[in-house]
Amino acid sequence: MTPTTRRPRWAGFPIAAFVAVLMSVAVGLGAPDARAQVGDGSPEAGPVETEPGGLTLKSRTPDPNLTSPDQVELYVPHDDQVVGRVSIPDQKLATLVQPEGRTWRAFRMEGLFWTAIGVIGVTVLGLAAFFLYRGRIRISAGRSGTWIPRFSFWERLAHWTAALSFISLAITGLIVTFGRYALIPLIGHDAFTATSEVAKYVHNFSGTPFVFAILFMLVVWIKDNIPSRADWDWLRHAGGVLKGASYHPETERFNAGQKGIFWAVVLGGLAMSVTGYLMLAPFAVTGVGGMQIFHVVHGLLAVLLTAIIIAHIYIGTLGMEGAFDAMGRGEVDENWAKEHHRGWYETKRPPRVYQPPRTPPGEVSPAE
Amino acid sequence: TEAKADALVATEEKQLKKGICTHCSVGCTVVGEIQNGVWVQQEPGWDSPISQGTHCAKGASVRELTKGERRVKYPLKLVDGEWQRISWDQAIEEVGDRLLRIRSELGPDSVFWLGSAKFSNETAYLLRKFAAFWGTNNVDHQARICHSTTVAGVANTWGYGAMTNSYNDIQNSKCLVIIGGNPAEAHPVAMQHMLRGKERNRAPFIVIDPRFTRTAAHATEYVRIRPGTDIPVVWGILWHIFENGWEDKQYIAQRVFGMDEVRAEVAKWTPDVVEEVSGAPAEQLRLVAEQMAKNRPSTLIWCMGATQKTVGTANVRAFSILQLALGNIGVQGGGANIYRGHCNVQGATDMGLDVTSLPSYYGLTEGAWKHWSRVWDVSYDAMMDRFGLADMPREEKKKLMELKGIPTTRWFDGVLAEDDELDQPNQIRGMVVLGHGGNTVTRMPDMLKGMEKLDTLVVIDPHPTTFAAVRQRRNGTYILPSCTQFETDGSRVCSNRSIQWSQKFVEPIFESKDDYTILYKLAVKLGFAEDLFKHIKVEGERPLPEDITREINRGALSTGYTGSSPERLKLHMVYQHTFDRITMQATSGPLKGEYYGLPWPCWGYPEWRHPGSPVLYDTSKHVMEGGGTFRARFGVERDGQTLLAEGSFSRGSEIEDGYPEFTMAVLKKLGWDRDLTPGELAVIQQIGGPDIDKVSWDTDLSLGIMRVAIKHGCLPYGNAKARAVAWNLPDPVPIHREPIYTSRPDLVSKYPAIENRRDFRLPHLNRGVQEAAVQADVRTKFPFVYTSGRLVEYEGGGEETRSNRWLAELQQTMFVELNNRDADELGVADGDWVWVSGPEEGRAKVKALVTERVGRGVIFMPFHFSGFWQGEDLRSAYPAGTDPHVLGEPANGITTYGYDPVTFMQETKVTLCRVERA
Amino acid sequence: MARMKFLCDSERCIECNACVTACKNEHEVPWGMNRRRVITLEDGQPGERSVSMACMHCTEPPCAAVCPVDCFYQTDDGIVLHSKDLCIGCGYCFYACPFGAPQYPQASNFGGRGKMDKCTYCAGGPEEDNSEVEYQKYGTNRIAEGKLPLCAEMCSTRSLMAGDGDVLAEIYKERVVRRGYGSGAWGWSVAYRTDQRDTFEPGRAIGTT
Amino acid sequence: MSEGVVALTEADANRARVYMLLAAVLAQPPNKDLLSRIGRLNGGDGDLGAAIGAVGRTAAEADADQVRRQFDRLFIGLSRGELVPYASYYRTGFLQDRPLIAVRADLKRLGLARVRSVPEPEDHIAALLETMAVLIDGRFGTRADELEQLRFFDTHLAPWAPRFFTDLSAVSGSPFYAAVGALGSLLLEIEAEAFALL
Ligand SMILES: Nc1nc2c(c(=O)[nH]1)N[C@H]1C(S)=C(S)[C@@H](COP(=O)(O)OP(=O)(O)OC[C@H]3O[C@@H](n4cnc5c(=O)[nH]c(N)nc54)[C@H](O)[C@@H]3O)O[C@H]1N2
Ligand SMILES: Nc1nc2c(c(=O)[nH]1)N[C@H]1C(S)=C(S)[C@@H](COP(=O)(O)OP(=O)(O)OC[C@H]3O[C@@H](n4cnc5c(=O)[nH]c(N)nc54)[C@H](O)[C@@H]3O)O[C@H]1N2
Ligand code: HEM
Ligand code: HEM
Ligand code: SF4
Ligand code: SF4
Ligand code: SF4
Ligand code: SF4
Ligand code: SF4
Ligand SMILES: [Mo]
Repeated sequence: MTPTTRRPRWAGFPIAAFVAVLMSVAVGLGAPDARAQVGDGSPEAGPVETEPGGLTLKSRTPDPNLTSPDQVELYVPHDDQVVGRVSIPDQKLATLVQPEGRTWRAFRMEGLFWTAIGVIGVTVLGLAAFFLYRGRIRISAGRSGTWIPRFSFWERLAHWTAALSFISLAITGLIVTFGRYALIPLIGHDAFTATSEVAKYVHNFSGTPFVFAILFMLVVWIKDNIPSRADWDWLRHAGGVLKGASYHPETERFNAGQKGIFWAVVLGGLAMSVTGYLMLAPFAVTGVGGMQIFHVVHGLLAVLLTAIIIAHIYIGTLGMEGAFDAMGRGEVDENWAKEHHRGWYETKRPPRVYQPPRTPPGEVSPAE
Repeated sequence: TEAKADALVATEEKQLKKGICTHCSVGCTVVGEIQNGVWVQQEPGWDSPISQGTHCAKGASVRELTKGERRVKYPLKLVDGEWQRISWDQAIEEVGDRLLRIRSELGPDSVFWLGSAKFSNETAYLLRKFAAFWGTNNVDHQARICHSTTVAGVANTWGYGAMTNSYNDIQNSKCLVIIGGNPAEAHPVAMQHMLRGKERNRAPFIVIDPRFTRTAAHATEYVRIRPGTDIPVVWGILWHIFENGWEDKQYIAQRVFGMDEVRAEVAKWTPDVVEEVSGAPAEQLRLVAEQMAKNRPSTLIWCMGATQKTVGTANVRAFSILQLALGNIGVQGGGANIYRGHCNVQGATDMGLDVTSLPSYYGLTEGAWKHWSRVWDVSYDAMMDRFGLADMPREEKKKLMELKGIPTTRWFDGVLAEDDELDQPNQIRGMVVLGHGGNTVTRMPDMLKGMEKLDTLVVIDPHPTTFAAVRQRRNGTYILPSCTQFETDGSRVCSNRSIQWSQKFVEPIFESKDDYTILYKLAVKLGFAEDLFKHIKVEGERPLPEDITREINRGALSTGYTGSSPERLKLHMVYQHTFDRITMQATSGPLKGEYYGLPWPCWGYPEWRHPGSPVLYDTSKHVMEGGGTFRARFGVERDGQTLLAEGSFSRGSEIEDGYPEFTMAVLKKLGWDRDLTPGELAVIQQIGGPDIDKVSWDTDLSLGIMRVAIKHGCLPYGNAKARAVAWNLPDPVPIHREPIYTSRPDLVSKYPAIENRRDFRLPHLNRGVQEAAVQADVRTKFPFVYTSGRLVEYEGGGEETRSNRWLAELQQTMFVELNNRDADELGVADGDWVWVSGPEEGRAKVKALVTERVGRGVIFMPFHFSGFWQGEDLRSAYPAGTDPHVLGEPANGITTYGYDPVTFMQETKVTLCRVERA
Repeated sequence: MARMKFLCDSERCIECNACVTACKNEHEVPWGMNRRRVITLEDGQPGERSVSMACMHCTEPPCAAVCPVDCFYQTDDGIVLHSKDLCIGCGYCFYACPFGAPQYPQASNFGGRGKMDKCTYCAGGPEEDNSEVEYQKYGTNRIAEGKLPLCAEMCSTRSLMAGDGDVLAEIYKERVVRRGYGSGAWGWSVAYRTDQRDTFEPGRAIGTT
Repeated sequence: MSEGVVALTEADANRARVYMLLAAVLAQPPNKDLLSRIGRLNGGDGDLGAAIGAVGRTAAEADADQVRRQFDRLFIGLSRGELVPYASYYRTGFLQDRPLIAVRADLKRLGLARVRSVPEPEDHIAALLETMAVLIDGRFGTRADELEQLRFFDTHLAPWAPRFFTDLSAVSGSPFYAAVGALGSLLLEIEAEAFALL
């Protein structure tokens, strides 16, 4: 009575499955048909016995006890994926019931929605609170007026490419995610379709510059982003940005926070790209289940990255005096450099004759 | 939904047309909505008692036939390998000249006329008549490769070569046995009635087939057998029936001749022997026997798994005998429900489009020719003169006139044969094909050789068939665009003998013409149009189908076509809704009491309003209510035993016992000749000349003898016993014979193929080929049993259906079904390419469909494909845009030698092959 | 008001594909788009069953729930339709649909996969009933003509049924009782039942559709 | 020529001539005589002139038998040619579909009908082009006004004929028909622009 049922193909931890998919793609591309090694396939192996026989098909034999319509089962739950055979080439359609859709829909409609609101909301609120608490982090020593080159033209170009494309990706992505609730009531269906149509184009085409930019950043900045002991120090002092902190932990070109952003952007961005591109070619490598997983990964990472980047933007603009110059003009004020990237500053600053004694690091921060 | 908006173009007038699906013998009604000559929509034909609005994929797609862009639209001629458009006049001139040249040089028998089961009765009849006027019996159609063995088998058993009951009547069955048929794919709408029967009666549903088919999926009992062992299986079932005394003893005593000889043969087939030979589990066959015996009436359904065999006729005979033993023939819910093939294979067979007969099974005897000469109003001598070479003596001509022609299964042997192999003046050099595919006969490699050697090939078809795409030919080939049945009108007979009149939906597209017109034009060119259409009105160039029907009604007495008329048939289509959906009898309206489509025999003149015969040989009804008895065709006694029924007769018969068929002599003996009117007597005298006693009911064109017999409640064809022993057949009692290429060579010595013989103008070498195969140990090199058959979406050679994008989309690759374990052993996965090679040179590259449908050691291939040849994709050989959507290897590239001795039916269902990874 | 549903009696379905072809014919659905298809479970084995599947016109349809542009609507008869003018071809409805009903003309997502197409229950779309535009976008509107879906009307064995859900359920139950076996109405619990745990409750949290 | 009240302008007469030229060579392969007459066309100024010139040139270079073979290959084929020049086919993928119903309805309204000996349905490109010519120059009676022309053009040609001519202009192996295709494309473009001004 039970129909063909199979365990959901993508049961288990989504990310694990996602990795498995990636692996299988690789194998599929490179490895020869694994079956080639099985058996010698020789048709000369000798005569095969024809094998007749008989079957009594119980499932189609009347049940004499069934007498009343009330006994008829109408709603038979099919919890698992049900897969059969279709004669048409589209093998996706061989799936009769796809229960994963349920989970996915829950994710899409509730999970992603609330995660996005939650994570992004918490981030924004957190930043706001932080701003209220800490205010703008000033260059404690004030501006020195001396500019120290920090990012080359190419680095800035890559960054801004990434930045712009990311923002457009995020906004367009958010339009697709939230537009139905946020925009349709405002602008109506037709206008929103037009908007999201554009959003989709923009989203689909912004991905590529984004990928190139982060690949570039990966190449030029990777050496500065290898975790080191200094990061530990920086982390212990929470980056020295808490209110009243005057102590600026020892850092290299990038501090641990920035390294975090870098890796988040690079790794997250690549994951976004992979999943994104796979969504651009639906079903090229996997079925509905796999597509759902890509979508989930893409959506969640999008939320996470958006939150991270919001924080990043905050620090790069409002949150810290002098930071924007690094990406804006490519140069930073010497004092800013000293305060925030001392280790790096040491390698960059003009040679000095005299080096003043170093204040030993104090556990207690004296009030200003 | 209050204001109903119609889906059609609002401003234009809408016409509703009713026609019949052109694909299979179920005969589903197609309703077309036509606007401005365009078939815009297809609606369900709710009123049809047969299909009740339903279709299968093919029927649901027929609108495409008039709209698809891949049809032949203009007459074409092959010039140095390139198709050139020519005008109709040029085409007819050139074709005619070429045929006339062959005729004068080599004789009329050197042209082979191949007709179709897809066109109307009227076309089939006209083509048969046409061939007679051309002067040959080399005229055939698909029934040869389809149900010829059924016709031979059942006609030799009880009289008529037809399905006894109807699809609808299966709803009355208490037990359904399907052997060698897969109606779920081949007759899907019949499954409607079968499943209803199964459900209503909680009837056992038994499928006996080497494959677990879509039909088997609905079975309660599925018996898997080794292909080609049906006789052992049926004898095995009968063994249990006799063993347990389940047979209907009274029925046998009254209505069956020679059952004891069958008992003797059956006794040899003990359960263990049956299991050893066929693989059918002994216990299961006992169960099948018991279910059949205890749930009567049980119906037996068969199709190509039984007929397309070197033992086809014997199979059919065995099945018939099983039903006779159980008393299931001539009763509602019982019967031999033989599912015919094409949409008009029954009708075309009835019309004698066949190498062995004139219309209505009169045969080729002098009497038959004289009868039809009278109907055609031409002199017998003039007809005879048309045969043979001009300078032949009369006797030679007469001999050819009465000699069975070369059948379509072997036309290429007629091309390739040496002079001394052939019983006709010369080899075949010209071939005219109307509505027949080229990839559907076995031994395609040989077929291609024959094709190459033909001087002239004319294809008259709505689609460019495989014949037209053969690369071996570069000249001397013509395609004349015929239209489909939706662009002309006429009647067609479905499996249950109901005759349905199909309307013209739209005008023939482009320059296509209907077959009537084409045959007329050709007849004019060939010089016998005047005689051919003597009593058929020709409007412009189009002979009126109604007039052809009337001629059929006049001449086809033996099958009782006399009672139907175009008017009656058309009325049936109009009043479809008044017929009961199980009995098929009209319950109200002007046709009250008649059976749908006047299933033949429908006696007398139309004015008699005979209702048609829903169930053949049904003694529970009066002859005027469609009742019947077994037909007395084989004399009155044999070996001192009577062949006439004993104590059994149809209701209301004044003779309460068996009686022979009615002739003047019989009438006189009964004193009933007094009932003849002077007018009738005059006709009889004219026909009989000096010896009027010999005038029989079926040659009496006055219908007087028939009328008198029926007046006394008797069947004009007599009341006899069915024959369990048919002494005129090679195997009077069916015996098992191993397939030519058998997977059990060890059984050959015990069950050898039939001895070499000659027939149909050719040698017949089953025994020789089988012995050679055993000696060469073919079985070791070709370890798989090969069988072939149908897919629901495609039809026949597939040229129409593979060009139909709605259907083609559903089956895009040719495949071979391969059992999971065999596939594992070969290292083949589902979807892999494999080579399938046959023992006689052919091979095919196809995709493996790994499945449990087939048992181990058996493979199955659908035969609807072409366009690949021995591994090569010929798509590029088609002119751009003309290739059917889907191409694939023809299954008949692999099939091998083997013919039924009675009809030369081809063996498509059992041979050997090898499967290798490609 | 009738609640239109489909019921495929898998004990009757013989995979004849009439339903599929009827749909193609009626709406001239292009090659590669399968508003309906037939799936055979346990092919070639004793439990073999075929089921004809198209859009089930779910109660609280998941496709509608996930559509980012909210282009679905449900008629009073419960028929789930959508506007091709609004659709942006994102493909989400296919991911969400438990039955794989939505179809797309293109495989790629650059510029979208084209307007989604699916079974309309032969009820057309938002345009004027049986206008030329409606026909071109959605096929004929048989419902407006007072007819039922052609796929069900032409089903060879009356396996596929369309019409008011209660009536279908009754016919089905009667059949099962008469013949003594049946494996349930395929997809019903997933598509229609609202009081079971495996029911979709789209947009519960957000409260739309 | 027209008996209409308004005299036929030279411009309109020329439009009609181009339509007729296209119709003539698309309805059936031009015979020797027609081909040589076309071969003498040299077009004149402007894009249209150049396109006509190209047709003339390719016609002069071709011989009638060749062109017939090309025509057969392009439009006749075995079961179809490389191109299927029917409105229904281009618009629905099938021959004889709804667009043909509409064409027939309009022809009926306009009092026009297919000659019995022509086997092709009325939505053949040549038939539609010829109808345009008839509407413009009124050779079968009163001329149709521009709105009527526009209506016919918009409902029966505009939705598909440009695509057809683009396909035709891209065919290989027939310079003549490729040039015909280019001319057709251009004509329709010009017409569409002109109608847009109405
Ligand atoms: N879709 C579709 N329908 C059709 C047609 C078509 O081409 N396509 N053609 C029509 C025509 S012309 C015909 S004749 C009918 C044919 O209709 P069917 O005869 O029902 O169809 P087949 O598939 O040829 O064969 C039926 C079965 O015979 C089985 N078989 C093979 N060998 C043996 C054997 O030795 N013994 C037994 N018992 N069974 C065996 C096969 O496994 C197969 O399942 O269908 C008609 N209907
Ligand atoms: N291996 C293998 N081979 C087989 C079989 C098998 O089971 N296995 N089955 C056999 C059987 S049973 C059969 S019946 C044959 C079927 O084989 P064919 O009869 O050769 O196949 P069809 O494709 O049905 O051919 C019918 C042709 O008629 C044309 N046609 C349709 N309507 C008309 C009309 O009105 N007029 C004219 N002039 N033409 C028309 C169609 O376009 C088509 O080309 O195949 C046989 N071959
Ligand atoms: C308007 C928005 C943005 C501003 C104002 C901004 C500003 C900055 C600044 C000032 C720096 C240099 C910090 C330093 O000197 O160390 C920087 C670095 C960087 N930015 Fe941005 N940024 C923006 C958006 C983005 C976005 C969208 C991304 C990624 C997708 C991104 C990725 C990075 C990375 C990887 C670095 C180097 C590591 C780091 O310094 O954190 N930025 N950004
Ligand atoms: C290479 C990079 C990327 C590619 C190719 C890509 C592609 C896609 C695609 C194909 C979709 C499906 C939706 C649609 O069709 O419109 C999508 C959705 C989305 N993407 Fe991206 N994307 C990329 C990067 C990003 C990034 C960096 C973000 C960042 C925030 C992002 C956020 C989203 C969001 C929020 C959605 C919507 C999810 C939903 O509605 O459920 N994407 N993306
Ligand atoms: S092919 Fe046979 S079963 Fe199918 S619709 Fe046609 S007549 Fe009916
Ligand atoms: S979820 Fe799928 S089946 Fe349900 S209404 Fe939407 S498209 Fe149809
Ligand atoms: S594909 Fe269209 S209908 Fe489906 S969810 Fe996306 S926008 Fe909505
Ligand atoms: S209801 Fe209409 S649109 Fe839906 S599958 Fe059936 S025929 Fe197609
Ligand atoms: S038409 Fe009916 S029997 Fe045939 S496949 Fe469809 S649902 Fe099944
Ligand atoms: Mo057949």
